[in-house]
Amino acid sequence: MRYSGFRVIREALTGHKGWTPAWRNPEPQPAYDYIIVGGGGHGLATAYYLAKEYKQARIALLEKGWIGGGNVGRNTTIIRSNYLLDGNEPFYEFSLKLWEGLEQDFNYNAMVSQRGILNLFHTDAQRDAYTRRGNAMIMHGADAQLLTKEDVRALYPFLNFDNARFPIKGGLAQKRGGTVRHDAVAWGYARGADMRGVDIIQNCEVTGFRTENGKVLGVETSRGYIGAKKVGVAVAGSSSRVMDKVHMRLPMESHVLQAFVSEGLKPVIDGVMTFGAGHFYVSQSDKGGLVFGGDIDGYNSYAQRGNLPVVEDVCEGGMALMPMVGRARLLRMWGGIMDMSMDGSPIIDRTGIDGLYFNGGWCYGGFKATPASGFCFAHLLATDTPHKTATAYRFDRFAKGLMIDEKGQGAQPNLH
Amino acid sequence: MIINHPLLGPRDSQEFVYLGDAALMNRPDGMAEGALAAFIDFAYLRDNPAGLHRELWYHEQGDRSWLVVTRNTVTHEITTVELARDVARKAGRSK
Amino acid sequence: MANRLKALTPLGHDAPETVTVGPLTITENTSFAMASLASRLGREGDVAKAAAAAGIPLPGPGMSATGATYGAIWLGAEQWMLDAAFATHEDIRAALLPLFGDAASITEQTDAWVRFDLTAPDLPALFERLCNLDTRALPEGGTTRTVIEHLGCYVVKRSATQISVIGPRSSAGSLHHALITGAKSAY
Amino acid sequence: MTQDNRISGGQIDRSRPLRFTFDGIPYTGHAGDTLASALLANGVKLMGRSFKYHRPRGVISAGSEEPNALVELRSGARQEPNTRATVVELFDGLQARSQNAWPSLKFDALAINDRLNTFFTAGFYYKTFMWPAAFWEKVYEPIIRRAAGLGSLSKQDDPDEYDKGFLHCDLLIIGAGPAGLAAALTAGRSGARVIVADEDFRMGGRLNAETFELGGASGADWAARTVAELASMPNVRLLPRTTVIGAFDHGIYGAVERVSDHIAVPAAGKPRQILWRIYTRRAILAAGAIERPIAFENNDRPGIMLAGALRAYANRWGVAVGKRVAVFTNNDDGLRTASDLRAKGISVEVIDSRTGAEVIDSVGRLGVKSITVRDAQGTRTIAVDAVGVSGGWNPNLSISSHHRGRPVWDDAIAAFLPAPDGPAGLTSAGAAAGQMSTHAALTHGAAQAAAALSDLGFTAPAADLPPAEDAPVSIKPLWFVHSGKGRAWIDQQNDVTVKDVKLAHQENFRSVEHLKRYTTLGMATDQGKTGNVIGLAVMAELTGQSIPQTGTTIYRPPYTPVAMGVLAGRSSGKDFRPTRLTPSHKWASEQGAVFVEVGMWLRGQWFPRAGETTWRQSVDREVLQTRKSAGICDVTTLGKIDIQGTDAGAFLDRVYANTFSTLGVGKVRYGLMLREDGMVMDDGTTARMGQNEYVMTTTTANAVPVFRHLEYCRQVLWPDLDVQLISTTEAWAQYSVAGPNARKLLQKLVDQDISDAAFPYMACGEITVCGGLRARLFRISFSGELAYEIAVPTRYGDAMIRELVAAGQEFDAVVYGTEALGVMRVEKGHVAGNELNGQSTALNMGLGKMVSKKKDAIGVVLSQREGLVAEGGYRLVGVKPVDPAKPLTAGSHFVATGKPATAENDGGWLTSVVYSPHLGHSIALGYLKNGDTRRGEKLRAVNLLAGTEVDIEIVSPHFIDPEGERLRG
Repeated sequence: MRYSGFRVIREALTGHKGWTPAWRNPEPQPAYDYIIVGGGGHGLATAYYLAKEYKQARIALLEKGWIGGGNVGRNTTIIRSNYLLDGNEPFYEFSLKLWEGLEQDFNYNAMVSQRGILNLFHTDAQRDAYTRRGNAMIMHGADAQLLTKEDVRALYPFLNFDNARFPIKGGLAQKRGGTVRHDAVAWGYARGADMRGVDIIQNCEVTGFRTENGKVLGVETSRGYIGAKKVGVAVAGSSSRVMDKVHMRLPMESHVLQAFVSEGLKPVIDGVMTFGAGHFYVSQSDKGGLVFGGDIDGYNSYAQRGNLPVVEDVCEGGMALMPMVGRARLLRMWGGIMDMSMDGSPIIDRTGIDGLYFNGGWCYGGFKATPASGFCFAHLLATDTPHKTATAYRFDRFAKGLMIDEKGQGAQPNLH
Repeated sequence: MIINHPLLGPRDSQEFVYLGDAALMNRPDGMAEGALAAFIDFAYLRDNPAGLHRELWYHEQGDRSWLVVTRNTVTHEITTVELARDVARKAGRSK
Repeated sequence: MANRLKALTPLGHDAPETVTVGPLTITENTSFAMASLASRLGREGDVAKAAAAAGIPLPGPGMSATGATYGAIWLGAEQWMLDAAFATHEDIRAALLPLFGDAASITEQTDAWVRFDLTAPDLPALFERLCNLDTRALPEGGTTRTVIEHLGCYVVKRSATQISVIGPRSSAGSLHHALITGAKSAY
Repeated sequence: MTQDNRISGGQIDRSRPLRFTFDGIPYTGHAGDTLASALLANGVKLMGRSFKYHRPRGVISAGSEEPNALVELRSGARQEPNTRATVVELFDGLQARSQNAWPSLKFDALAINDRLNTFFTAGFYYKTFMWPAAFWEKVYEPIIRRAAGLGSLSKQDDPDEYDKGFLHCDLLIIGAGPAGLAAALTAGRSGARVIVADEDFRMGGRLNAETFELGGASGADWAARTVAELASMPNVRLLPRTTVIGAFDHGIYGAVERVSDHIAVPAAGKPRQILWRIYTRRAILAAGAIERPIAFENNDRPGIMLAGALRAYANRWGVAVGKRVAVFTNNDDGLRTASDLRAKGISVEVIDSRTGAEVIDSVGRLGVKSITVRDAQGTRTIAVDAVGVSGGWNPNLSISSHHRGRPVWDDAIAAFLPAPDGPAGLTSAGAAAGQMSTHAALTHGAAQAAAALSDLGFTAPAADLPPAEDAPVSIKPLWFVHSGKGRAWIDQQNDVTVKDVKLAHQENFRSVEHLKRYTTLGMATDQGKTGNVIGLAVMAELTGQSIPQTGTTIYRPPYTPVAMGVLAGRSSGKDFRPTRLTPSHKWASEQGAVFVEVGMWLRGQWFPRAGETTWRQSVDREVLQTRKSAGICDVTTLGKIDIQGTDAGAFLDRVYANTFSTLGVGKVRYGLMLREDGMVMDDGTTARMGQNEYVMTTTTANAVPVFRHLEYCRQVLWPDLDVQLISTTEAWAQYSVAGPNARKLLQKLVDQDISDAAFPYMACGEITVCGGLRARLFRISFSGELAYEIAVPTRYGDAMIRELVAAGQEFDAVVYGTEALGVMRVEKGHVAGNELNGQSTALNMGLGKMVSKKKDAIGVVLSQREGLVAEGGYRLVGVKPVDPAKPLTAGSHFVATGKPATAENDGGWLTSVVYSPHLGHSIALGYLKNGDTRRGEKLRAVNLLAGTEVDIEIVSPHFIDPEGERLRG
């Protein structure tokens, strides 16, 4: 079924009887050409692009719970391509371009909203680093602007300009950055994949991999064995758990990242903003909630919940940046499990097992990467070669000393 | 979270800085054969278990001791806390 | 010390400052010299002997103690902060070195810290707003380092009505401000 | 206006009238009122509009679960959006306004949405607004955003203060209703440290809202007496107006005490609210139960409310919401409302679904006027002005599921009970645990407290609890009324109706999480406290499963929304973080120095003199005069670590890439510290003050991480090295004295001979100054000049800067700030923060030769990986503009002449740029691919952000005195 304004009107006038399921609930087949493990944003996007762009068939996506229940359903919805390093920027710019055409592509309004992202700076050194980054972005075909303090004031007059411990000196802006209705991304990809024949199988947990002579044969699941020619794993925070089933140790740790939303408020913040002297970033959703977050809790965790110190740290940042939010109320907080890699950058690569592919290490930046991650993983699965924007995302980069360390923090995941 | 410091008793985890897996104490010998491969494994690969995890915490705002904390990464329950120096010695680390 | 220079207190004045907020008195105390004492590896016994001979108390974890000349705070494993009257022990390290010889590492710390002595009938009412330390349950002499307004500070419970806060000297002003605003809120 | 709906009784103080306004209209209430009860007393039923359809709404509850009656409270900078009228304690002068309505609450233009509701079903927006593509952001979304949100922020700085604190107890009791009070009595008498927190300003919970007696006294009186007894116990702390917002790990609970929200303005120095972190050994959740409605068509009209709320307003606040009331119930508790109201002379008609009767519709745009009832006799209309609805009570289990434990279903009360796998140490008591009668709540509260105390080793005496009603729960579940085509609301604030759930089911959004996200059920400010279970029940019926099979609803913190201000506490404005002042700060302030934030430090950035109008004039003067004669700079902020022990030298050999054990006593060496991954972590000088005694300096930024790293190396990696560490950063005031006259200047103050022979380059030692003051002297240079750093005890730092300045007068010495410091270090080619970016190796910095491969030091092995030592990597270079008049900009990228500025041609970037007054043009350091082989090459420095590019030449990074003659002078 194609969605459109006309369809909405027609259904409204006929009692909404014609709407069909957004995706089917098929029973698993005995075997597929491709199995995608993980029904989060990246897995769903992979299945979608595998079917749509790479014209592959006999694809199943296995999800242990309900689709979209991982980080695509619990993030702060930001999209941007304001990366510094050569290994990253082309990929994230590719992702941003995919976002820009996504809704027409998968016929679902995910509310891609390019209202701009602004990274504030408070020191000359930060300004220099942002200048380097902004130039790198433009050289890679992205957009960037360096704003003065007065430019920032014109945009957001209510920020703390006059009583700040760390005064705002300006910001790096990317106008094409913005936000997307996160759940809708999962549903749009799911619906698009389903329409192209992908079997989305929920409540189907992969419990093991069957291999023979270093080649994958299929997966053991809570709903029985399913054969596959190729298996792609895209399970984010569960990466180490899943890959442990083939005794692979990964260059990553799982950490909890909390995110927050306030009660609904009349519009005050148009775009996305990050504080440069503390851990706080914020945007305002179309429903009016301030959606904000900060740093990860900092310890290994699979608990999908965090603790108060980070909540307080984030709100301290919020108050330091915009003292008006003292009287806004935090409505809800949640935690997601981040696959924090050793250099803060992801991996989309083959594994030591033939036919088994891995996608992970997204840290807390996986949401914005969703389209390109799916596209590039589909490319790898279908062609056995890395997509041209994802050539750096290899396992062996650590052995070779080719880390992609945007923050320069080294092999300590909780600092990325 | 509360870490039951072996010397100071229960202390809030806010006073601590987290490093990671306690395997980080098993630093290879940099002068040995095959040091490069050993260091790559040491520095970059992690078990990252969902369950019991032995990990290094530093009491930065307290007595500046490094601790080995055994904590469940699913429930956050902490079962053992030891001074890292004692653990390291037991593991054969010396000079 | 013989020289022509004038010292400033941590708060930046010629003389220590005293502030009263309701029932609370906050006094900047500059009358102590301080040095850290750390036992050299394997010399713990020698350090204990030397300390005992000199009448220097070496309290256990989480505690402080006062002797005739020297007081001590436990800092960490085999490490203490010793103090003595500034008037008589301005060069405290020089005084300590002969006592411990090569059994200990001794480092002057007098000027690394600001010490505020707080006196009030109900100090826990203030400290529960300052730090995560159960000052009601803390015994007399109980001492620990903890965080007050983002600053690592030693809190020394000298009696039910007197607690010292020893914080980083460069942030003396910020710490003082935190104590005063906390007191205005609590009392 | 008069309080027409006020009736007798209740716990309000009629001797204390309070004036307030709602939408500008003045009213009066009484002390003890909430804003909701006072408005209802004044006959005001219409209090708000719903989110999507802008339906007129009134209050439905008497507590924090309220979804509808949200107002903007107060005015000006204290304006407080989305405040639930049901929990606002009335004070004199209170101002409240309705929100989400324009032009007025009674006539709201966007109520047009309600007429168009058939188009605005769940998820409709996902299916449309896609064409043309550009229209989403330009047309559709702006319209949607304008309509979004509920109340508004003032856009002014919050003027109030907030506190945070820590409390410690053996037992925390959450809720002071019958179960909580019984638990508190039991625990209080055992001697345990007890905290009782209740969100209400009057403790007692439902006891304040009911008419039944406890041992002959009214519930409210018993509660008041019990609270008084608890207050007299020194081991019990009562926290009224305090909401426990969440259960965190290891028995830590967050709670918000509203200290000043019940007065117009907080008293001077007092906070508006306090965030308490409560450290508990055990906790009891005694938060009672929350009534849920039954969904029927048009069940959202003002005047239709929860039956328990209706009688709470009558019993506690003396307010008759209506004069002709209907009660629609599926359980016995609803009948209590009928009997209580009838006892107050109000006419009540009961529609008990257990007899087959149902309310199927209502009428009344701004307030209910009539309901339609269907029973065995057929359908009839009853004129009413208020309706109480009871669909049963849900244990208020929110906090028990904060650790993601799954609540379990109990058929007996047709509701979920707290999860057995809730937060460790937390148990539930009373109605929160499904013990619904007053008697059960009292005895269960006491028993749960006794059990918790026994775990902790306390002996709890048996509580003397009064006899109380013990009626069984009699309920026959009815979740929603099956009737015509109209809408029956489940989530009133977000306008989620039974139809929406049906559509979600039809489109396969059947898992609870999909249902919630697709329809927005339970996502409003009330987090679905009254509606979630009904939504589940509708989905259960559609899927043919039971409610627990369909799913459970778990809650996340906070229990109710929390002001962000209180979560920040005092860490806002200038107090966001502490400030560290250098020893020369007082003197510098007197000079009118310009300060800059460097981490927590404030450092002098430059020191303007009379007549200087731009910062460059001051900085150029400071640089030139230092190089010409002498300059003084406060460098106290550099980290200083005292390292002692017989293995101190060996230790330094392992933490530095270069060798230190060979350093002679009285000498200083520059050290390069690597991270284990081979990148440069920090640099600085380390001085050997004695055989077993070193003083390490770190960069200002890395003082803390380096100390932590050294402790890690000492305790974890090499536990048997004899090394002791302590920071001395704050103990010494340290000044750099640089320039050709530095020695002459210092010799005036230093008591010993510091001639080149006596104190050569890279010497260090203990000296005295100014007639005997102990000090340390280091002959090191960051500027490239003949230079020293002199350290005195910090208390003399102020005097020392004055001495240095005075001694410098004859040389026209200057004091220079961080800007001049930066200029001189770039001129000299020293790396600093912008080069020490965590992404660079020693090789990148041109310091590869310092990395000794003869010993096992941190980072050496991994620094030799192929990708890090390959040809073509970044190397530090110096940069100068071909045209000296052209300024350079840090962050510009190197691009070959004639090539477009694209990623393929990106050769690296300018890390640090300064204007060199010595050379008379901009100079820069940069990382350039293959830079060590490209000296003399001409390139462009491109800054696309500014649209500028400058032709540059690659030169040595040592712009001044490359042979180091000056510093050895």
